[in-house]
Amino acid sequence: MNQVEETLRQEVAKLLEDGTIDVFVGHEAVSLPLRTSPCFVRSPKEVDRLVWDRICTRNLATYLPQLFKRPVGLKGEWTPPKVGVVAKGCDSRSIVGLIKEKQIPRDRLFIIGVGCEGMIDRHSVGRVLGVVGLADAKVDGNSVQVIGTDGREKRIDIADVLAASCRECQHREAVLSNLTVGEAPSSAPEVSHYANVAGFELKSSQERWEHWVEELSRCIRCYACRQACPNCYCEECFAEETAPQWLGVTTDLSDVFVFHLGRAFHQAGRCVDCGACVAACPQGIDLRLLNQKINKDVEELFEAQASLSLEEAEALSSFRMEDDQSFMTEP
Amino acid sequence: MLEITLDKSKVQEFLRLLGQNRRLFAPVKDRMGTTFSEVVDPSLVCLDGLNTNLSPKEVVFPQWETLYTFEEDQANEVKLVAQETLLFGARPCDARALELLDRVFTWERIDDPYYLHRREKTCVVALACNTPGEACFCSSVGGSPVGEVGADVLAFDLGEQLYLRALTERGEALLNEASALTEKATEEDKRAVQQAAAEAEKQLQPIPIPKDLAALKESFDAEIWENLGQKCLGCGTCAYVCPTCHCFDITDETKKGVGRRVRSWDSCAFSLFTLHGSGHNPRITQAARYRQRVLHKFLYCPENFGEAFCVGCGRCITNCPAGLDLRAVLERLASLAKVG
Amino acid sequence: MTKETNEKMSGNGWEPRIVAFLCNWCSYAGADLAGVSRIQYPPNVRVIRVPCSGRINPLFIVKALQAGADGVLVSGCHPGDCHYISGNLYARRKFALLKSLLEYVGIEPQRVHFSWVSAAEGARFAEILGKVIDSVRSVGPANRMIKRFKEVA
Amino acid sequence: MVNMNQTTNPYMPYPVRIDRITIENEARDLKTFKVVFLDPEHTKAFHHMPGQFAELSMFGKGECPIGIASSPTEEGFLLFTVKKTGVVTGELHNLTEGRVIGVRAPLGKSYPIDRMKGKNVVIVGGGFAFTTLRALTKYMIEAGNRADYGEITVIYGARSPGELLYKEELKEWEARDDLKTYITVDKGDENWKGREGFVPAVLEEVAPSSKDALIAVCGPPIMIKFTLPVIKKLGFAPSDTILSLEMRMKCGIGKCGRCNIGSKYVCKDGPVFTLEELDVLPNEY
Repeated sequence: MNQVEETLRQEVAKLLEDGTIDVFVGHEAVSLPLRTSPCFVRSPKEVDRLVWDRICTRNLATYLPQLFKRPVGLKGEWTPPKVGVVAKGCDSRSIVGLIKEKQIPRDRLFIIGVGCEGMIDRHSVGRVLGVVGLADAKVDGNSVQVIGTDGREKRIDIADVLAASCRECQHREAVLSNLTVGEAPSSAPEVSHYANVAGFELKSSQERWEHWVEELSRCIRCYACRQACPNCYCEECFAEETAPQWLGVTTDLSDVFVFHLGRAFHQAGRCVDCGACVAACPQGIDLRLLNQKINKDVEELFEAQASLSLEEAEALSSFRMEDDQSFMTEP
Repeated sequence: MLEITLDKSKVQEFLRLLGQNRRLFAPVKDRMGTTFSEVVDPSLVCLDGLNTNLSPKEVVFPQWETLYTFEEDQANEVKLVAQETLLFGARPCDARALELLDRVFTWERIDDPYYLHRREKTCVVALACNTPGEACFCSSVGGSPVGEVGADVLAFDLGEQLYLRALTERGEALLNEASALTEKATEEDKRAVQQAAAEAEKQLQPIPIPKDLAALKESFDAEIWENLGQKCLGCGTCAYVCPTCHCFDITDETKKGVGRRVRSWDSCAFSLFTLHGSGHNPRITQAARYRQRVLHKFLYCPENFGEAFCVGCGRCITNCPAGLDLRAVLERLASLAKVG
Repeated sequence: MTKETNEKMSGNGWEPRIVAFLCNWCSYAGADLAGVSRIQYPPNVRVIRVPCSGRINPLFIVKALQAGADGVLVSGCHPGDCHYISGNLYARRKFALLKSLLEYVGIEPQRVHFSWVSAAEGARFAEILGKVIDSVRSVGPANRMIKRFKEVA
Repeated sequence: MVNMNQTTNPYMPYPVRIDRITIENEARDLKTFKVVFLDPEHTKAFHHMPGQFAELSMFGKGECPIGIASSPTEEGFLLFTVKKTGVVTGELHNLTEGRVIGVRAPLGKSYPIDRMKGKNVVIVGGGFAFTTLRALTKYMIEAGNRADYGEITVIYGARSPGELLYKEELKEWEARDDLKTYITVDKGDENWKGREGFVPAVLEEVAPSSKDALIAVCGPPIMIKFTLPVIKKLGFAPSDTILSLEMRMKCGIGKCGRCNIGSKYVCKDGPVFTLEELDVLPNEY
């Protein structure tokens, strides 16, 4: 057990014991290697379920709004629970966004911030293994020892299988927390910010179109990207509205385009590049390439990044008189 | 029945020959490992992977299809003409899944013409597994890594060559078409196959499966659904990668009075799946929706079809973005049954 | 090239179809003024009146393109003139991002236009519309992202 | 010869023409559509029983499951009473007489007509869910069928007088001496001279005998909830208590997996169930 994990468990036990929180949302190990599942700890006895390692890729903010919804069918008085959560930089930014959008109440949240050196992307590990499955794996310092279903062992440098969003991450510590655990992460981003987008912008219109045709042809409309995204909490998504019906429900390429453009645009100025959509996609579609384009534009045009503080207005809920309008026809 | 061997160096030629007058679906390399794809160039076929990322159910039950078209008030039937199709290299779990799907689409003598017209033209060559994949549990749910159900031909990878055994007349006819490329299987080959089969079955660790239907019924109000529902994100990944999930939606698409009625995969995990026009939703919580998926497979289907609708391919486990493991759920249900 | 595109491209028959979202208070009135002042402007445009440029859901634009529009024009009040004070200024941010995103996924930038036209600028409306049509014409009939019903001829 | 009960493609609807539209209530969100098959062969071949339903098809909008309100004894047409709720029913309400729509029917199981023979029958309906109960009543009181059944009691209620379906027909029924008809409204208006009170209360007051009797109930969930205890008190066995359920449906033929309650599919095993059958199903409807 690493130091952070140990401290985290101790702190959570204390918080549950003294009634600061009713439930703690963290990560727990599952049977498959290099995977975790969200975990809801309600008693100090359960804190040993909590894990902290380079595999806690999930953005836990996604799981918070449901806890503050009145249980279905419950009659009479109801007080929302006091909720604790462990937050990496990205989780904390999503939490800030959700608080600002009034999906979760700040005063019922206890955030334990943890510095993050970047998380392992299971798809990248899969790509190293090729057509072979992952039978077992063990994180060991800065590398991970994997065994394929063919029985072969391999040592992989974690730096080579980091989630793409982690490589570019500029906010490795929680931007909002009640308590921090562990040391501040040392490393700076290893890939320059928006490198992927900048490269893609250089392609021709035809090439870009063809890229997205190929990429979005993979989509199976399972909505894992949407469901895993902390920002996608709409009761009814535009993709499923029937009056008006914005788009068809099939994998007709045109509809898939409208879905992903619509979803990306709903994230405009709100996306914190946590990579949850990419991690969730069973088809390995690089949705970041879409979201990061908007993020890049937001930063360049409006000098803003999403959800860095509770006070600042988000890019699309504010304006300046002198905002750029060079994109307009005869401005 | 016919038993033959095919030198691995001739697999491409074999597929090219058989693919001349058929559509050929086989696993190809993909960024997610392997995936089934319609193959024009057999050199792309990759038989080294275990379970493909998506199941081959799409070959007979596509993600979406047009039921019929319409112009104003007039409906026009779509001609159902399927081409002969060869599904090559499906694992035994996937082949077995097709047999389960057959039952739904012919249930109570109501035949689904869209499914059947493809299925009837599909010849399945299953490829037995020598080693289990990362989340495989076929033998625990009535299947086998070397199972024959649903397949027309069962193949074994014997290293230098493929051994192929016809299981149906259609399978035998298929193999006969390529007889110029194959050899009759020797006694030695057959012994090797037996050994491989025994070896493969031995490698699979059995997991507890709740089989007591009365006890499963009791689990309806158990606490575990609440806990699982809290983790479940409510996406359709598990259903869409599942080889036996078959729920679908029917929707209309139209432009200026001309359009089509289509059916497309749907998932019981979606919150709108059972939403009534009145606003009432019988499965209002994610817990209820997750329970529906598990109990549909392990309780309702056994009641209706005599068998669980799970072939143990593990795709829902490896693909679940919430990290939910069906095996763990089944284990807990089985232990509940014991206690109960 | 699809059959539809072929037909559109053949000869001089093709005329771009433009969907214009015009705000009620300025640009729609501007278009109206162009009409009553007998200022000629091309007939390629289908006008949809909206209360404010801030009302325009970016999906409207995406949907117009999906439905087969060759070009889209969005027009609202000049900055400072919004009937709702700042609807157009919020909209401007959205449009800047949307135009860039559409271009990024391979929709030709010549198809999507944003402009400011006041109620008094009938001539300007006609002039902008002319420019928009020329711009759309330069990239030909739209063929990306359009929903087609294959089974329906 | 077209066999309507075993079509080659169960997803293809039959074209029908809307012959007459009756507005049932003041809010104008309940309309009864009388439809006739375009093809006389279809009219001849069509056979249904009370309790079965149809998928009504509006091309471009979709399909919706609607109970057949006409009795098989009413030949040459079908009746559907539809409340305007969503996209499809909204479109249907916009249509005028003469327009053509699609119908897939008959779907599902009917009321247990055979078991009702020789028995007394109690019919309890609420609101606009009275449609298939109307079909059942109409069927039983038909001259050729009436002798097959014992006493028939109909209890039907709605929120207000204006919300009662089939007002003219109810008057005829009340005038008949071979049928006991009790019409009630939650709250009357100045012109209402009839009964006031909720359906369960009226049922308790009328107290039809459960001896040699079956009871068929259809209504909004809240009415069902308060009616079932009364039915129990009156001594009706769960196997003699018949309910008709609603569920979101798509295919209507047991394929699409949407309308199941446990292992039963409302579209093909229902929509009519006995309470005995429902008692062993999960409470998920």
